Amino acid sequence: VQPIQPTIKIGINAPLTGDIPKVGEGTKFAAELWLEEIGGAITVGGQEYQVELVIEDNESKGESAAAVNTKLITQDEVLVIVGPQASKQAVPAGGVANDLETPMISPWSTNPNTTLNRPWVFRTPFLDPFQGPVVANFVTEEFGFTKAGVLYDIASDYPKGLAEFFKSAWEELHGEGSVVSFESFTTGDTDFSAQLTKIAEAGAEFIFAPQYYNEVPLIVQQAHELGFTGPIVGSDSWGSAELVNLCGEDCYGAFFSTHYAAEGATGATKEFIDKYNAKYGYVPDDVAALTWDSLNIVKTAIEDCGQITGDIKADRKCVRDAMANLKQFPGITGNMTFTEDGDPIKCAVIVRISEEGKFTFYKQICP
Amino acid sequence: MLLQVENLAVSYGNIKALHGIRFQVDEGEIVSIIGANGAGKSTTLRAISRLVPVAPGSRMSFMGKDLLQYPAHKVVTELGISHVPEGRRLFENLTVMENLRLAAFARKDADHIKRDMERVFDLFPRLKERLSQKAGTLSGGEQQMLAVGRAMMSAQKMMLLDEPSMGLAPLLMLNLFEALKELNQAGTTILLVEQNARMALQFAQRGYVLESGNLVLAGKSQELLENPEVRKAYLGG
Amino acid sequence: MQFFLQNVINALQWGSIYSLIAIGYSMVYGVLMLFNFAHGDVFMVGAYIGFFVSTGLLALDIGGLIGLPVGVEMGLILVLTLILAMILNSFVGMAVERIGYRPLRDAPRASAAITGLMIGIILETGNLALLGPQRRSFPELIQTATFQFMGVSVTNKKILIVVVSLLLTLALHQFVRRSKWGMAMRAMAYDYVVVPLMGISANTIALMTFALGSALAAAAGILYGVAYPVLDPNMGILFGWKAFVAAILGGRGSILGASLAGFLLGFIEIFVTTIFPSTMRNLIAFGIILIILTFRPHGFFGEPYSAQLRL
Amino acid sequence: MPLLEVRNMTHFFGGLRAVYNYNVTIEPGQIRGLIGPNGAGKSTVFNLITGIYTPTEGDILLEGQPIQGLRPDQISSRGLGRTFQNLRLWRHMTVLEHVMLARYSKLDYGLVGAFFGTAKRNREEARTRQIAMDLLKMMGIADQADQVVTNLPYGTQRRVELARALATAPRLLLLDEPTAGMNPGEALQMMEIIRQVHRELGLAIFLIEHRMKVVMDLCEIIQTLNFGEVIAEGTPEEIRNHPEVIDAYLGKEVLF
Amino acid sequence: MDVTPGSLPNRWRRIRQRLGRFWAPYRSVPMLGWLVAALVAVLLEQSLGLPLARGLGLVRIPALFGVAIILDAPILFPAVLAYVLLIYLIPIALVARYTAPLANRMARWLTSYPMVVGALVHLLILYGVLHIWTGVSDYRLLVARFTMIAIIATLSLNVVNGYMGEFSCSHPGFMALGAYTASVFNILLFVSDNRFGEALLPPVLGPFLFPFSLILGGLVAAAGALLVAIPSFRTRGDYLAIISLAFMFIVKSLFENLEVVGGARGLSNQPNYSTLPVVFVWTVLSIWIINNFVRSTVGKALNAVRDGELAASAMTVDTRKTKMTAFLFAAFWAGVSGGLFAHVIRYINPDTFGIRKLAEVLAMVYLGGLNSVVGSMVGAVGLSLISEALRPLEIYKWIIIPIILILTMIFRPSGMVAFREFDVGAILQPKDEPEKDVDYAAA
Ligand SMILES: Nc1ncnc2c1ncn2[C@@H]1O[C@H](COP(=O)(O)OP(=O)(O)OP(=O)(O)O)[C@@H](O)[C@H]1O
Ligand SMILES: Nc1ncnc2c1ncn2[C@@H]1O[C@H](COP(=O)(O)OP(=O)(O)OP(=O)(O)O)[C@@H](O)[C@H]1O
Ligand SMILES: [Mg+2]
Ligand SMILES: [Mg+2]
Repeated sequence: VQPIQPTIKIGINAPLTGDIPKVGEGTKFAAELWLEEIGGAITVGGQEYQVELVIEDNESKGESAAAVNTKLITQDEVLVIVGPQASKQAVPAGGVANDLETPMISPWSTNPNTTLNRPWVFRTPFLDPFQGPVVANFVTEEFGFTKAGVLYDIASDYPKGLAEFFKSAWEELHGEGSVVSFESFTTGDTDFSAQLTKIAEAGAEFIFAPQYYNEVPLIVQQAHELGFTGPIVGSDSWGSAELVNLCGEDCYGAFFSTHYAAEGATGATKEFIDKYNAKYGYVPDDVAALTWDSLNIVKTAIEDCGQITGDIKADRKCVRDAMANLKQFPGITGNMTFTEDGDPIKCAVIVRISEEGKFTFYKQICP
Repeated sequence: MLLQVENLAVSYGNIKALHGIRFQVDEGEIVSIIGANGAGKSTTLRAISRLVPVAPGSRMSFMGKDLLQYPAHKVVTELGISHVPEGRRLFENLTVMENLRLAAFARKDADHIKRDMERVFDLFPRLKERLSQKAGTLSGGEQQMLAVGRAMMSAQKMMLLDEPSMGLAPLLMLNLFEALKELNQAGTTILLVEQNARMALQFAQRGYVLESGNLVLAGKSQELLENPEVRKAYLGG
Repeated sequence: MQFFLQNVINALQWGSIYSLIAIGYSMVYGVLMLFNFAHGDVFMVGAYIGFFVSTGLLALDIGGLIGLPVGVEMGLILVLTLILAMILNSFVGMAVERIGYRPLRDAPRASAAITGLMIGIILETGNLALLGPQRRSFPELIQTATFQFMGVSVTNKKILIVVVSLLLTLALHQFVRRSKWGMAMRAMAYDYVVVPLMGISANTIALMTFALGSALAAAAGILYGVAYPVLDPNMGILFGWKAFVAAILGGRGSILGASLAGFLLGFIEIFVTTIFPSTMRNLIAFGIILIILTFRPHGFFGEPYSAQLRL
Repeated sequence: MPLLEVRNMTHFFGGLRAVYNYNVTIEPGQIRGLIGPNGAGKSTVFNLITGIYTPTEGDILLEGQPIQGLRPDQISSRGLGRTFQNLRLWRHMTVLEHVMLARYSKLDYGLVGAFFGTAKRNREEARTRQIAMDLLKMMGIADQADQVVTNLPYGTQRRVELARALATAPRLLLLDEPTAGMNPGEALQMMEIIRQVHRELGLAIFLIEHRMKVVMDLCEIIQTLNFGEVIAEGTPEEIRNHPEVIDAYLGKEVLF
Repeated sequence: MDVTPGSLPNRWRRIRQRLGRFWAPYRSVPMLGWLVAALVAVLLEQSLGLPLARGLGLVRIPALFGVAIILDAPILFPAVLAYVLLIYLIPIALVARYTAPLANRMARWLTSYPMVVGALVHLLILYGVLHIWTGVSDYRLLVARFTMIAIIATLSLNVVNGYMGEFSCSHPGFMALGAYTASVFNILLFVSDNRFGEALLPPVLGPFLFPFSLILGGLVAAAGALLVAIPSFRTRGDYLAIISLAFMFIVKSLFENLEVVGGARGLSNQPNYSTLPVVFVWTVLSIWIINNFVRSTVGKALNAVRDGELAASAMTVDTRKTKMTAFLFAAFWAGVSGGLFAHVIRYINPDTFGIRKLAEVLAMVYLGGLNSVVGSMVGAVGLSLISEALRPLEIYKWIIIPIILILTMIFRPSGMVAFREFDVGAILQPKDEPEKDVDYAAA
C-alpha cells in the first residue's frame, strides 16, 4: 500500500464570467501553463508534492469572490490563493483570506485596501500611488508638456484611483490647474465625444487615459475624429495584445506605463511569452504575466518554507512568512520585495506601440 | 346542413365546461342557445371559432369540411364564420374606422369591403358619426354596434353572437335585432347565445337549452317558449 | 458656439444609436405590451452578425473579382451587410419570441419580462462560451473622412448614421400608423385573444413584430459597429436598459416617441457631460428623466393613465 | 336636507359633451332610477358623483357638504357606495377579502397594528370579518367566502360587488346596471336582494338599468337622460308614457 | 376522452398513488417533528460526518449536499448519494416518522400557550439546526448568511412587485442606501481607520448598537423611496418601472461621486457584526412583520391597488397612502438587508448595487412566486443555493440558471408558490388529526 502523498492545492479565484471574462481567461491560461511548466509538482525539502489547481469562477462579483475564497479555504483546503484580480473582488476576498489565515496574493488589484492591515494578503502589481507619478514624470521629461487632460471611468475602481494619483502628481510638477480638464464617464459607455470635446476645448496638450484596453480604441479614434492631435498616454491596463487588434493604426506611437514589454523581451520573460503564444495563440497580456509571477512567488515561498507538514494551518503560516520574507524576487514583471503591507516594490516600464503594432520597450522607471 | 357539431367537449384546466354536446345549424337559419350563467354557451362559440382547444374525440364540420383542421384565423377567412365575442372585446386603442378596417384584414376585394362598410353604416348610423373616436371611449351600446359591425366586415357566411343584447337600451336592442334579421335575410346564418331567453327565442327559429355543459332540450322556438320547465328556469315564470 | 455645435453633432450620432435601438424595443413593447429585456442582447447579436457577415464579405473580395473601386466596394459591402444582418437577426428575434414569449402570452407581463432577462443572459453567456472572451473589432467599412465645417468636426460616418437612423424611423412610423399590418400590431397590443377573430393569425403578427424589432436592432448594431468599432458580449446590457427607458419615455407603442426619446437621451447625456462636471452625468441625466416623468407621467406620446382602461 | 344634491353639473370629454346641466336631488331612503339610451351619459353621471371624474362645472353636495374635487376614496368614505357597469373585482382576492377590504376606512388600527399584529388589530380584524360575513349571508353567498372571485359564476360576482359596496356603509348606493348579463330568473333574485338591502339597511339607492321591469318595479322616481341632458323625470307610470322617452329610448313595442 | 389502458396518464396516476402511499405516514408529522429530525441529522453530521465522508472516499463533508462535488467529479456520485442518504434522508425520515406521536403531543401542548411561545420554540430549534449545520464549515456559514439576507431583499421586493403589482426596479438603490448608511454609522463609531479616523465609541458597544444602524439604514432607504413613491400617485406600470430604474442609477451615481465613502473605490472595514444569530433574528423579524402586514386588511389594500385601483378607491381605500406605505415599507427592509449584507462581505462599492443585483433579486421574486411570503423564501433560498452549487460549471452555470428560470416561468407563470398565504398558526399545529383532503389516491 502506497502512503497517500499529500498534494499541494492552490486556489485560483478568477472572473471567468461577468464583466471582465478576458481577465479570467488570462488568469486561467497562465495558471494552466504554469502548472505544465513546473511539471505538476513542487519539491519541498527533498520531497516531491503533486500540485493541484482549484480554479473557481467569481462572476466578477464581490460577494461571489468572498464565497469562492471561503470555499477554497474551508472546503478545498487550499494552501494558498492566487486572485481575485479586480479590486472590487480582491478587497472582500482578502478580508476572508485574512480572517481565515490563508495566504492570498492578488496579481492585479491596485486598491490600497486589498492589503491594508492584512498580513495574510499580498499583491504583485505596483500600486497607483507609484504609477501615477511615473506617467507624470515621463510625459514631462519626454514631451515637456504642461497642460494635461484626463479621461477616466468614474465607476471603476482602478481607472479612478490612477487618474487621481496622476492628477496630484502632475499638479505637483506643474502647479495647480495644470490638469486643464479632468473628465469621466461610466463603465459601459462607448461614446466619449462630449468629454473629448471638452478636453480639446480646454487646451490639453495630451490625454492620459488609464482605461482598459477595450475602451482605448474608442477613446483614441474618437479623439482623432474630433481633431485632437496630441498624444494619448495610458497605463498598465493597456497591456493586452488585443489592444492593437482593436485599435489599429490609431494607437501606433502611443505610450503607456506597464509591467513589462512583450516585444524585445529577453530571458524568462521571453520564454513565458513564447510558450503562452504557442499554446493559446496570442501574446499574453499583463494579467497573465502577473498571474504567472504570482504563482512563481507562491512556488518560491512554498519551497522556502522547507517542509509540508500536512497540518494545513501550520503550512499556511509557514508559506505566508516565507512570502513576506521574499527579497528581490525575480519576476518577469520585474524584481519584487514586499513591504510590510504585502505590496511589492518594483519598477515600471514605459512601452511604446511601434509602427508595426508591437509593444516595444522604451524606458524603465524605478521607485 | 351548414354546421354539424358532435361530441364537443372542452375543459379549462380541471374545469370541464362542455361534456360532449351535439347540435347542428342549417343554412340560413337563426338558432339560439340559451342557458344559465356558466352553462357553457360562450365556450361553445369559442370552440367553433377555435379559440379554445377541444378535447380529443370532438367533431365539428362546416359545409362538409372538418372544422378542426382550421386554425382560428382561417375559420374566419376560409370558412366565413364571424364571431361577436362576449363583452365586445373591441380594440379600444384603435378608432372605430380602424376597428372596421382591421376586421377586413385578410380580404382582398376592395369593392366588396367598401359595400360592406356602407351596410354597416346603414345599420348603425351612430358609428358613422364617431368614425375617428377611439373605440374605448364609446358607450356600451355604441361598442356593441361596433362589435357587430366588425363581425360583418370579417365574414358573412355565418355569424356567432355572444350576448349581443347585454347592456343595450330597449330601443337599441330592437334596432339591433332588426338589423340582425336583415343580415340573416341577406344570407347570413346566425347562431345566437343569449341570457335574455325570451327575446332570443322570439328572434330565433330553433333553440337549444344548455345546462352545466350538457344540451338538455332542443326544439322549435315556439315549443321551447311554451315548455313549462323552460318558462320556469329561464323566462322568469 | 462652435463648442456647442460640436456637441450637437456628437449628440446626434449618439442619439441616433439610442433611437434605433429604442424603436426596435418599442415595436415589441408597443405591440405585445412586453418588457423585452432581451432586446439589448438581440442588438448585441445583431452587431456580431454584422461583424461576421462583413468580415466574410471582405474575405470574399467581391470588389476584387469584378473590379470595383474600393470605395464602391465598401459601400456595397455595408449595404449588403445591413440587409443580410437584418434578415439573419430577424430570425434570432423570431426564435426569442417562439421560445421565451409565446408560451407566456397568457402569463403576467412581468413573467415574460423575466424570461426576456434570462434569454438575454443566455445570449451573452452563449456568445462568451462560443466565441471566447476577446473583443471583436468591427471592420472599417467606411474610410473616415473628417470635414471641418465652421470649426466643427463632422465625419462621413456621423452623417450616415444620423440619416439612416432617421430614415428607418420614418419608414417604421409610416408602417405602424398606416399599413394594415401596423394596425394589426396595435390591435394585438390591446387584446391579442380576439385578434384571430379578425382573420389574423396572432402568432404571425407576434413573429413579425419581433422580426422587425430585431432587424432594427441589427441595423443599430451595424451602425454602432461603424461608429464604435469594439464589440463585446456584454455591450447590449446597458443599451437594453437605456432603450427600455427611451421606449417608455416616448409613450407606449409610439415609434416617433421612442425615437424622439432616444435622441433626447443622447442629448441629455452629451450635454450634461458638457455643462456639468462629467462625474455627475448619470446622476443628473437620470434626475432629468425622473423629473420629466413626474411632470409628464405617461411619456411624450402615451395616453394618460386615466384613459388606460386596461392595465 | 336632501342626502345628495347635484346642481348644474356639466362634463366634457375633450370636445364631447357627455353630461350637460344635470340636476338631481335624492332624499334619504329613496330609490331612484336613471335610464337613457346607450351613450347618454348615465355612467358618466355616476363617475362624476363618485369622484372618478371631476365635473367641468357644477356642484355636488352630500348632506349639504360639497364633495366635488375630492378623491374617490374620500367620497366613498363619506357614505357613497357604488357598483360598476363592468365588474371591477380584484381578481386574485377571495370573496371575504373583498368585503373586508371595503371596510378600509372604518378600520380602527394603524400601520403599527398591521406590522406587529397587536391585540387591537386582531380584535378589529375579527369584528370586520363578522360584519363581512353578515353581509355575505344577506347576499346568500356566505358559503363561497373563501373562493377566489375569478372562479365564480357571473351572478355570484355581481353579488360580491354589491356586498362590497354595502360594506363601505353607504347611505347612498349607486348601482350601475345591477342585472346586466343575468337571465330573467336571476334578475328577479337580484331585485329581491336590492329590496331587502333597502329595507334592512335603510339606504337611498340610485340605479341605472336597461331592463325596464327592474326599473319600473323598484324605483319611485325615474330620470331619463339623452345626450347628457335630462329629458324626463317622473314616476314609472309617467315615464312609460312620456312621448320623448318612447321616442328616444323605449321604442313603441316592448319586447318583454 | 378515450384513454387506452397503460397510457401515460394512467401510469402517472399509479406512480402518484405509490408515492402517496409512501408519503402517508409523514402526513401526520408536525413541523416540530421535522425540526427535531433535522436537528438529529445535523448532530449526526457534526459527530460522524467527517469519518463517514472519509470512509466513503470524500475528502470533506459535502458542504451543499455534494452537488459541487458531483459536478467536479461525477465518479463520486454514489459516495455523495450514500452520504446524503445516511446523514440526512434516512435519519430524518426515521426520526420524523417514529417521533411523530410524541411531536404531535408536544405541539398540542404548545398550542395551549399563546402562539408566540410555540413559534419561539420552533424558531429556537430551527436556529439550533442552522447553527450546527453551519458550524461544520465556514463556507456553509457564509452561504447561509447570504441566503437569509437574500430572503429579506426578495420579500421586500415582493411587497411592491408581487403584492402591489408594480414592476419596481429600484431595489438595489434602496439596498445601497441601507448598506452605506449602516456602514458609515458603524465604521465612524466603532472602527479606527484612515477614512473616518479614530473610533468615537468603544467598539464593545458596536454589536449592541448594530440594530440601530440597520434601522437607520432602513429609514434612509425609506426616505429615498419617497422619490419613487410620490410619482406613483400619478402613474403606474411601465412608467413607474423606469422612474424606479432611474432612481437606481441615481443612487449608484451618487455614491460614485461621494468621495467620503470612497466613491468607486468602495468602503471597507465594516466590523463583523452580521453574524449568524444576528442575520437569523433579522430574517425572522422581517418575515414576521411583512407577513403580518400583507395578511392584514390594511395590507390587502395593496392587492386591491394591483387588481383594480379605481375600484379600490371607490371602496374607500386610500390608494395614495397604500402606495406610499408599500414603497417605504419595502425600501426599509431592502435597506436593512443592504446593511446586513455590507457587514457580511465587509466591503461595498457602488457597483455592487447595479443592474446585476437587480436581475438577481427580480429573478428570486419571480422564481419563488408573486404575492407569497413562502414563495419569496423558496425563491431566495432556491436561487442562492443553485447558484452556489453550480459554481463548478463556470460559464455554463449562467446558461443553466436562466434555462431553469425560463422553464419555471413557462410552466408556472406566477412562480413556484405564488398567491399562497403564510399561516404561522397552521404550521405550528399538530398534524395527527385526520385531514379532510387526504384523498391522495384519487387526486
Ligand atoms: N378562461 C376560463 N378559465 C377557466 N374556466 C372558465 C374560463 N372560461 C369559462 N370558464 C368556466 O367554464 C364554464 C362555462 O363558461 P361559459 O363562459 O362558457 O358560460 P356561459 O354559459 O357563457 O355563461 P355566461 O352567461 O355567464 O356568459 C363556467 O363554469 C366557467 O366558470
Ligand atoms: N373617458 C372618456 N373619454 C371620452 N369620451 C367618453 C369617455 N367616457 C365616456 N365617453 C363618452 O361619453 C358618452 C357617455 O358615456 P356613458 O358611459 O356615460 O354612457 P351610458 O349612458 O352609461 O351608456 P350605456 O348605457 O351604454 O352604458 C359616450 O358617448 C361615450 O362615448
Ligand atoms: Mg358567456
Ligand atoms: Mg353606462
